[in-house]
Amino acid sequence: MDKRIPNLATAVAGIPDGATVMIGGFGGSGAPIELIHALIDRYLATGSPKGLTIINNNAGNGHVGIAALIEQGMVRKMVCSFPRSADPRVFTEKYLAGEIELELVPQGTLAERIRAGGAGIPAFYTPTSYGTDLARGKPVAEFDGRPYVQERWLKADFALIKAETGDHYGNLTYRMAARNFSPLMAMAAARTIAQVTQAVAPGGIDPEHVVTPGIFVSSIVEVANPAQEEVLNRADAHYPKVTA
Amino acid sequence: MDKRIPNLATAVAGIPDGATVMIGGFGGSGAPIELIHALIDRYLATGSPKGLTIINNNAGNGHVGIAALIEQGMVRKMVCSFPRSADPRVFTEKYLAGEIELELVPQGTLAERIRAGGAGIPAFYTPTSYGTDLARGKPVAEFDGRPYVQERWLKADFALIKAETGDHYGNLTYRMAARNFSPLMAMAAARTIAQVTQAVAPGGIDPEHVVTPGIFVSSIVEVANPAQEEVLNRADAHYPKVTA
Amino acid sequence: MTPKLTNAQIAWRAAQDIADGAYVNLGIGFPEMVARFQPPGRQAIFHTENGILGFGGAPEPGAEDWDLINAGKKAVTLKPGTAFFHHADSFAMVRGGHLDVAILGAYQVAQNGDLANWSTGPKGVPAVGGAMDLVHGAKRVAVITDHVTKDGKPKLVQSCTLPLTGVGCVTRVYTSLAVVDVQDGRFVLREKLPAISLDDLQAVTGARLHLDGAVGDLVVPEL
Amino acid sequence: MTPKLTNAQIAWRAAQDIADGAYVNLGIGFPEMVARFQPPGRQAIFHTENGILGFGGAPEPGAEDWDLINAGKKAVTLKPGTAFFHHADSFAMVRGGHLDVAILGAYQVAQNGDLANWSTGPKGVPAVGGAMDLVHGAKRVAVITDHVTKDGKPKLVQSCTLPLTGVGCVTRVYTSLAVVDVQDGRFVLREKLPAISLDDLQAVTGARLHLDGAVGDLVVPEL
Repeated sequence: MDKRIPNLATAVAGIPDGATVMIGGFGGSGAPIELIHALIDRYLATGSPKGLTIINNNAGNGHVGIAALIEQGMVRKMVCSFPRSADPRVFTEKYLAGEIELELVPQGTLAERIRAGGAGIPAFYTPTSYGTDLARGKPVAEFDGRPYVQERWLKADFALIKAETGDHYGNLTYRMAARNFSPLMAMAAARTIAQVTQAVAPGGIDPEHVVTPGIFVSSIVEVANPAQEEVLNRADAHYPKVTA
Repeated sequence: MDKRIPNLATAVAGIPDGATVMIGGFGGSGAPIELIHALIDRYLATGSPKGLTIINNNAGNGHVGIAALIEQGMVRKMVCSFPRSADPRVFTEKYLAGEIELELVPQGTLAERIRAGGAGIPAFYTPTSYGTDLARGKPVAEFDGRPYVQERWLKADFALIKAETGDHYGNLTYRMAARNFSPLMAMAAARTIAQVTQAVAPGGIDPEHVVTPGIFVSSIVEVANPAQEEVLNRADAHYPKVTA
Repeated sequence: MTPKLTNAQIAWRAAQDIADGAYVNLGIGFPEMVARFQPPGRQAIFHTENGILGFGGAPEPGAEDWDLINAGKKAVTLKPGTAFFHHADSFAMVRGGHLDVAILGAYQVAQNGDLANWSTGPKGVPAVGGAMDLVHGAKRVAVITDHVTKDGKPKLVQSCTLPLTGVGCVTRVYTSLAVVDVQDGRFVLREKLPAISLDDLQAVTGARLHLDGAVGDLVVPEL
Repeated sequence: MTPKLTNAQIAWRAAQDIADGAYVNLGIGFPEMVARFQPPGRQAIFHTENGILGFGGAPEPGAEDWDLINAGKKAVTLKPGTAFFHHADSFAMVRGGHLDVAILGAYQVAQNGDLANWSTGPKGVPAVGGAMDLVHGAKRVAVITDHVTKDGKPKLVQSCTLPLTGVGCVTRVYTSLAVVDVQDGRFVLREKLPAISLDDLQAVTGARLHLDGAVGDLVVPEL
């Protein structure tokens, strides 16, 4: 029982065309940059994977990570709460040109739908979005005199997440607000691949401090000095690197 | 902002007759024995609170804690998954005599209903109990070709829980499997009272290790050497003490 | 030119209504400014959607840790008693009624409490974030806003014409001219700038302002 | 007297089907015994409803920590890699399909996979625990049981007469006489004790045993 994968290329090798992929991160924190870039490397080398559905709070920032995935044309559809961005314009342009699909979901509903997917809850009711355009077509029911909207679970074929410490069984901890959606996505994907800043032997994480128990994690790959998306974007990084 | 209460009597003073009270613990682990006994002390001194609805996985073990509450006649109704017990017989006898009401809920559904109460989800669907006696009268719906039972949230007026470390803002950690239902109950009750083995100043708990954020906790009371229910029961303890 | 409050002054006024010990979520952008004006001796605990409770203000420039940000992607700091948690727990706090106050911006607020603050129509890329969640659950949902739009149209209206964020959710509006409660489907004027007359205020308001007792003077410090 | 396996032998047989690296929940009581018979070289990770993953066996008598127990309230031990979590996360693992195997006891199993294992009828205090949750979600739901009741009645039946725990949930039954799969609404015999004839086995089984290829010999060690 050792879930370590020796390198990033191997970690993402099994993701096929058309897969639904949850990717951790909120704004610039928690994005598994190295896993995403490994996916881009594979696409540039082999033409695959493409036609992906990506689930993330945003639709990419700058020109790295998810933004770079979209720029490469690997993404067919985004599921997110806040896809608007001044930079890059690529999602905006593709969306307005009808080249990329968008499912817009309120942020708390997105989180809860993902948790529901992981917890075996096929549907739940929430007050969020009642009476708005985002509730259109969804069943509505009243409980204790208040109206609620029915929402469905959200699952994925893969989750790519970034964690701080991971043991060989896949138990994970996170770093500050980089936690965000990742523990939920780990539950909701058929296969969860975590890049960890530090891989440790079982026993290296206090059982009280485990945030994601290993049962939710398929494999871990150590990336000892991970890039931070916001830091990359402030340095105007592009992936793949723009050669001058 | 200091949620410390100086003593147990003050901590439970506000619980009225007829209140719905969630009590943490599973079997002998995690029961807030001192808080429960403070409630019994108040009842013996004042005749109140009585007519309580108690939500816990079990219906008491031995002759302390919830079992003692029931023995005193303070409980009108139990909501639990496993109320059967060889000792005490008091719940069994009162139940068979029609003197105490029982709402039997599968354990995972109980946990999820409590979480739903805390998370503002009035209803959800679960495969659990479909086609069984415990689904009787509940709405059923099919999702992706599978049948599910609709369950409602569960809330309470008060939660009484036992935590390991608590800071003055109410941030809590737990001890091993004594965690069980307590973090959920803290979310689902209008007022949550936590007895903590160690009260510390804010900053005394690593922000990464907080299990229950203080927003879910109304007050904490330090009980430095808490009794463990299983240990009490193995010593055949009774509350109040039986005088020989 | 009509006198009106600056954004900082609106934020200051809203901050005066936040009780000691309150759990508060401030919407991204303008509402974040409210945190600066907590009255002395009162301590609010701030919540951000991306999983932090009890964080502190902005760090010194250059000292940012970009894993420690708020929902507006601005760097924040740790304080003793901060807690981290994941997004589902974060929105359990929101949706489950655990926040005392949420303060948001607005395009329009209707007299029944309907709020429009996420979309100006079908153009461009729609983006909603946590706004639709925040308007449900918090015990008080307050709006801070200019009293009128940039081209002088009322933002307090009979019914919203822009896409709704939530139905009947707003309880109080702090504007550049007044403090208005939403009560039983009506706007009730609580305070107004002393320099503006009731008639002039009504003229720039899109729905009837009702009175319920005395109207206070909206007095704020120079900021 | 008909030969039959002891409980330990039934548990041993069930343990042989647990793959290396499997996540396993063992029902309280008899099923807990399965943990003792993990084949050498294979490592299963055990889950208990009350919030522990990857715990170890019983501690030395006197060394118990009663905050470290399984769902059967028996003391367990820590192992490197253990994790604690709350009850909602624990049942997310169960209901969400994250367990590879759940092994439970039974009063009755029907040929369509229905299970009755929580109530013998309306007498006494009803108690269900986590049984109704466990039968949903685990990739394989196996039952270990004596082949017949104490008074000799079949436990493998056409349809359950006792209150159901779950509908169509059981995939394999390990009994004191045989290993039987539930497949397309029928019992399919996979293994039987060499000492019992097919006719004799059918005679103590309440529903037709179908064959699908060769029937293996159910051979277990003395334990």
